[in-house]
Amino acid sequence: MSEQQDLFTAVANMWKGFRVTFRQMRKPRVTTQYPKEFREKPQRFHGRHVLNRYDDGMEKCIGCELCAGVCPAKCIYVRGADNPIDDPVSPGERYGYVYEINMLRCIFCALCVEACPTEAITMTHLFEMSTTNRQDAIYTKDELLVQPDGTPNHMFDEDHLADFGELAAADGWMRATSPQGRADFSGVPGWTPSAGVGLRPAEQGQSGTEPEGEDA
Amino acid sequence: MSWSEESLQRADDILARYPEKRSAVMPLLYVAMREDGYLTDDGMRQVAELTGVTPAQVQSTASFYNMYKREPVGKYLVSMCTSISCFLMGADDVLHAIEDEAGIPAGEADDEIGVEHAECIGACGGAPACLVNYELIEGLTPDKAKELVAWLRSAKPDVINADEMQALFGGKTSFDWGIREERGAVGPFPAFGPFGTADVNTDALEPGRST
Amino acid sequence: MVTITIDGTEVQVPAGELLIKAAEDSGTYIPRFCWHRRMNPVGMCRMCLVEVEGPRGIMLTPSCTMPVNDGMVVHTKSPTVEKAQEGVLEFLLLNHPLDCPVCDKGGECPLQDQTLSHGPGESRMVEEKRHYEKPIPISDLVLLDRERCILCARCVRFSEEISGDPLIEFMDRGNAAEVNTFPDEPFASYFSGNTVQICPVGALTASAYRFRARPWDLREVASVNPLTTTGDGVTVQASQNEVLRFLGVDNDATNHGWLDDRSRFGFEWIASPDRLATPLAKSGDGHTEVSWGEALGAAAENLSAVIEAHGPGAVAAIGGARGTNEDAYALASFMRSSVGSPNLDARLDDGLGTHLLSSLAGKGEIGDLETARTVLVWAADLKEEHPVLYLRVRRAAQELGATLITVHPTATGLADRATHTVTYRPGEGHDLLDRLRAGSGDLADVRAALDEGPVVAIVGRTGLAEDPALAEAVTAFARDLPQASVLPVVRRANTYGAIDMGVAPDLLPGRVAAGGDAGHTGWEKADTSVGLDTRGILEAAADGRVKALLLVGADPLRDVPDADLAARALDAVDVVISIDCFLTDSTAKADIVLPALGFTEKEGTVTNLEGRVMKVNRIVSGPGQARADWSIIDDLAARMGRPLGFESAEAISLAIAEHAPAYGGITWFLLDWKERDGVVAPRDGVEQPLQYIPTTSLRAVGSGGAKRGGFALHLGRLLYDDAVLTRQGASIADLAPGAYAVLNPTDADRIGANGHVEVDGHRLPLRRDASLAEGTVAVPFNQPDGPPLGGSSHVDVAPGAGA
Amino acid sequence: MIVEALTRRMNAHPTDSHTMERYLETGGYEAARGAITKTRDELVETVKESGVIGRGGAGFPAGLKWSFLAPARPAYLVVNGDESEPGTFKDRQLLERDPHAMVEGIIIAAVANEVHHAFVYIRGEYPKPARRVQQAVADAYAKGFLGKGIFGGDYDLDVTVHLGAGAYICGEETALLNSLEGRRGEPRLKPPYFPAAKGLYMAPTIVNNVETISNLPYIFGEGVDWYKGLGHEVDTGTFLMSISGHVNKPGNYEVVHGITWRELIYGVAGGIRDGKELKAWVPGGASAPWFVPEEHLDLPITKDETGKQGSMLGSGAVIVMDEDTDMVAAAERLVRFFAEESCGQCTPCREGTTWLDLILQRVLHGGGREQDIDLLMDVSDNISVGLGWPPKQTTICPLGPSAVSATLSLVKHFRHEVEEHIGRGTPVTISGVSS
Repeated sequence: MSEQQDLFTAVANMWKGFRVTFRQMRKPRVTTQYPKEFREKPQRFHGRHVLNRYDDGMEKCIGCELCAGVCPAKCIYVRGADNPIDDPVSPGERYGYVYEINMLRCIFCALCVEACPTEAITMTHLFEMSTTNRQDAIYTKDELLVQPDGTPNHMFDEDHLADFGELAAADGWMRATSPQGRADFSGVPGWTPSAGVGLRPAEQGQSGTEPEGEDA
Repeated sequence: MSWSEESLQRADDILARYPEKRSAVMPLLYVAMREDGYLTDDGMRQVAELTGVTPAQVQSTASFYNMYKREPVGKYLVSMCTSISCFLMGADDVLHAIEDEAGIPAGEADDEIGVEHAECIGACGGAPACLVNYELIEGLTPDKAKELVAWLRSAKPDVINADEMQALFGGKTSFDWGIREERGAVGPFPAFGPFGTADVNTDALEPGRST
Repeated sequence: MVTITIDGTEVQVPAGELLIKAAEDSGTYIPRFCWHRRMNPVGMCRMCLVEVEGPRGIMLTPSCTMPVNDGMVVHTKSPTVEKAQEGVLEFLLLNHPLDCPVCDKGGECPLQDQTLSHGPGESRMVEEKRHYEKPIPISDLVLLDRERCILCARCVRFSEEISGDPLIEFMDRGNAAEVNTFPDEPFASYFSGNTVQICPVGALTASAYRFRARPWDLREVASVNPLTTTGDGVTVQASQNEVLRFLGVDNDATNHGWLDDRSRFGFEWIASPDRLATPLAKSGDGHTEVSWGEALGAAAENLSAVIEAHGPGAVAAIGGARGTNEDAYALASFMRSSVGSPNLDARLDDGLGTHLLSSLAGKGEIGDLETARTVLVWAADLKEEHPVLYLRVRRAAQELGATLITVHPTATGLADRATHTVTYRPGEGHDLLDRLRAGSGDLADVRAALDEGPVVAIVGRTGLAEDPALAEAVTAFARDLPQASVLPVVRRANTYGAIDMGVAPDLLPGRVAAGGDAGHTGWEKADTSVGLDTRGILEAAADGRVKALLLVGADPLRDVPDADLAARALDAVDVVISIDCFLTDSTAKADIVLPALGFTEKEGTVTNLEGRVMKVNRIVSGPGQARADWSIIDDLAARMGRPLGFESAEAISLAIAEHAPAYGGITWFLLDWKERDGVVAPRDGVEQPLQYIPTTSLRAVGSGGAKRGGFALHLGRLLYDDAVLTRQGASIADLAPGAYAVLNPTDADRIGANGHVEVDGHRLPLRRDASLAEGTVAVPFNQPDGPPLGGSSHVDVAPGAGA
Repeated sequence: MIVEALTRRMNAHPTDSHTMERYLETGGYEAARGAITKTRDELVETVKESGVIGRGGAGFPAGLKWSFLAPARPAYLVVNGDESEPGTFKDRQLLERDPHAMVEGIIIAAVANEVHHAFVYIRGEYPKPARRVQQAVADAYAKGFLGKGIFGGDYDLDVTVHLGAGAYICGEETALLNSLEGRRGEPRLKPPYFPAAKGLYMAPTIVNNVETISNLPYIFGEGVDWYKGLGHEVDTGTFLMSISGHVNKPGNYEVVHGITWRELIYGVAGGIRDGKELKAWVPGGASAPWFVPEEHLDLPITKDETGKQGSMLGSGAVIVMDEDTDMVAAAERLVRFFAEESCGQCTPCREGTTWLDLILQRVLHGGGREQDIDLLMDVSDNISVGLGWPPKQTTICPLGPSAVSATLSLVKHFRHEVEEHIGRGTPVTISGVSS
């Protein structure tokens, strides 16, 4: 093998190694002036959780602990309780009495969202969750539960950071995931807590069409 | 909670007919219905006491059978058969006629009359047929059925007699009857020896009983 | 044994066994809902269909009703079977609500599991499901959700076949059928919790566990029911360091999977906010919290001072039955070695002789009931005091056809199954025994039945006012019956273990008689003489002979029948040191209170009424600074300068295996890994030093109490009473019926009583029971606001004022 | 082809055939008087020889049934008068018009089986027949035919008349025994509760149909040869057949087996009313698969031939439907009967029959879907595994598996009608089908 060949090989290898670098050099710079500017996040971005409500203000969470059971990081703690008959918190017999997520442990896998039988827990685009102590990283039910108008709580340290306008487009995907996980079944309630209660139409289907009732 | 002397006497007679006390539950339930007009909780408790089982067991048995009515069914219970043979011969129209005339949907009752649809009552040859207090009328038509209900409301017979009703409102029968009978039912339960009609003297029956 | 072929594999199974059981025992699980191995088959759910090759070709047959025949060829996974299973599940799910997320059974539900493994993918039903009112409480402890019921009849059969309280039944017919109770007649069975456990869906749920946890966040550990002496196997389940549920374990030797409701729901005392969490020292009328060092130092100082001033015999200990055998061994070592006093007793003047209880020659086992032809029960009402033993006796009489004879002052819970119900007036038991022995008069039939062996005799005191010598005499009589097997019974849990460990005035650990010349190995420096029993201790304390009293999980003011004597004793002694979980009436009088760990908070062994040693395990940590009894006692001994040197409970268990002869070879390892159902001491090849043979000549040696009035007193216990562990369980605390007096209707009419009577001046509601002998009054012991009648055998009864 | 054996007395004496006087006058109780002098073996042998088969529906030889009775005593005899199958009303006629024949039959059966206590279980909707039977029993006691030392001998026999309370399932013999014990009328598991071994009060028990028992006085009175001479070579004796529906002359007819369906429907029953065409008929009670004219009209009526054609004679109830009948409505009515009368023990029967009814109702009311026919067939298959006839019994009693007959017949013979209903897609009224 000659020296020339060696040199050629070396240059070629160098070119190979710098190929990515050179390619990037030709592209425009994309530095975003975060937090002054926000970048649009992908639709299926996994941000922090919220606990949703029905239109009438009832909580969707029934305290079933399926999210806690499925959580690979064991960061969710739920306790159910008997729904007060005169002032029910959620439809049916049971509601989530305690609901806590330790955001330090959460790996944002969204298995809790998949497991939820009532679409009570969904994920948002909110990701700014810095806290100054560990205790504050445990989000309680009060903090997770959406406001009566359906928007997430303004956490004290999110307020000046989060882009709330973005949320409307964000969690729709998860909310539309029907209980059975199949678009065909959107609109078919996955469970009926008791006669008449909770038998309300589910959210608009994944396919974007209106629920069609029993035709399945 | 306590029954009349007469009913307790009937209960004793009934208990004597069976080798085991629990067997008397069914006839005693009829006595309880006769006592109160329908099967009350107290009636079931009394039957439980007499037969030595728990009230839950008595209710379990009672609720299995259609003829123990745990709600008031009026003085006259009209049971219209809507099973296949009667259905083929137009029983549904007759039932609607009864409901219209009585002003009560099937399955409900007022103080006087209760209306229900019944499964086959064994009168298929004389279909459509119905029972009033379990006394049979065969060969009904919607019009005749209306007359029947009107008659029950106006005449208020103390004893429901099958022959009388058949003559007034009935038509074709399953087989020739010929044999007339004076006895009849006094309430919405079958008129049978130990617990039914007032005019059957049970003492005269079975004089030589060994049990 | 016969050979059958299941799915192509030949297996050997017992002849005549039901196919479903034979298959399961040989490794093939056939899905089922209605079949339960402790109950008769009904063949209702049709889930267990299998194909059986027979002379008429292959038949689809329910395996729960099909006994095995030699050469039977069975297919449990053929396409036909799978189609049938799928069909059945689809039918079951037609009307089953899909509220699994809120259902307490969700996650451990056979219907869920089998739907996943055998069911159809989706429903084809578009019609509306059947709806009923959501859970209706059918008793204080059980809720019924009829929508979820799949009509397997397990609860109905349990109440009819096993517990004998047919209060829950099928109602209506066909598609409208449901289980329910009679209106206003709650499912008030002592055993209702079992129906919750065996319900294959969430139709029956327990109010104590309702929405408390989901199965996947429970941890569990095997243990033994701490509230009875039958040694019922339980699984203790806990979440977040809190015990949430007891489940019965099918222990073939003892409970067959059943538990009574007091045991099942009584665990709530463990997490009671009233639990003692720090040591307390008396200060004025109350107590102040102190450190362990201060408390133990003060206790050691007080005890040492008493020993110095009055000698070791002035120290006495009562209790020890509530802990483990290891705790009891530590207590016995402490009293006899460190203190040097033989005055200790685990009984609370409510039981039988220690020799009879622990060392009876030829003592039987509960399992003997399975083969008994005659069962004699001359003891307290088993349903009230030994609920699981009651179920076993009931099974012997009802399912196995044994002749059952009950002897008791009244008809007992077994009356409906008893062939002979013998009642007698309290105090006349010895005469009755003489007549029974002779078989005279109307007892000829009973005597004849007793001559049909094998006989199992369950013997105990029928009530707390009865002469304890009667049980000795009955035992002596019963031992001579053909192929007899005698079980002496007392109620308080682990009394047997504590006595076996030497917490008794006349026994040393391992069933060695005290006072003998043979020194107990390892105990050479101990006082091995015979000391005072509980009554003797209390009397001595009241007289000033005993100056220091150590109460170990004992509340003499409530538990000793003669409450007056206990009160005088506690007032008279100089020093009271209490090791307890709660501040009870007696503990409140203690100078030093040391908080103890309870069951589920410590490891150890316990001994049941047969002498079966079983392992209990720890699952929660216990409140605050509470410590195990043995550790407290060990520390106390060290501070008194007489150390015992116990390092752990397991170390004590090894000491027991070494120094307690009858417990030779019984180690934790053995119980944890080899003998999960426990092992009866002594093991084969191990000698039991004391073989007690009772004699009938004992007569009127002791007395149940003083004769103070004209009515003989029957002082029986009820399942639910005012004992501290019952009182502290939220679910069962209110179930104690309260005190009342029972009279024969003739007596009631004679004295003109109506509504209420006055018993020794205490006004009590009157109940009438024709099975009670004339001239007798029955009052339940230790009920809330109950009268202190324990010191008497006869009382005065007068009509109560007002209606 | 109408014959008079069982019915001759009632036909000859239309107003008083039920009285003791008339019964004695026409030779009554002579057979029983003779029977009590014979041994058990002789009596059972005679019944076996006569070839009389049970008239309750299953068609099991009565003599064979008797010979299976376990030797333990006491034993009981139960007469099954819980006639509730739609289309059946033959027992009502026997009970009402000739109760003494049954009482005499009871005496013979009791003596033959060493029974001292017999029960007559009559359905609750039959108070009048029950009164007649009670009167007959009382008269028999008065004459010394029942009670202590019957016919002056030393044989004791008691008879208790028991009234049901409205449950078709009590016609199943073990359900009837449960009912007689004061329990829910739920069929028992077989094995182990075969009545002949563990029946009433767990004692050996004979359960026979009213008609079977009523045959006995004739067999013993007129002789086995006379009896066998009456009937068809295999199905001996005469049979009461109940014909109802769209025929000109509905009613009970005593016939011998072997005549054809055409003879029965067009001859005996007078043909279809208003000259309409025959569309289908149910040959043997509600649980029997339907027959249609083009295939079955000229077949002989025998147990074997009907069985070969995939149906059964059962209790002998023939329900005739003419050309105007809405077959979906008819099938729904039959299915509804089983859904309402299911005892609720076995899952497939309890849930399945109700579901079938709901589906059929939906189809009738215009909510049918294309897949519903397949669904009906598959649900039926899940209730009656394999859909064969006789059905493979995978449930405790045959009620569930036989409840699907109507659905199967509907889909087999009248699939186009179901499709029409589905295709219509709008609600239709289900009343007025007879117009």
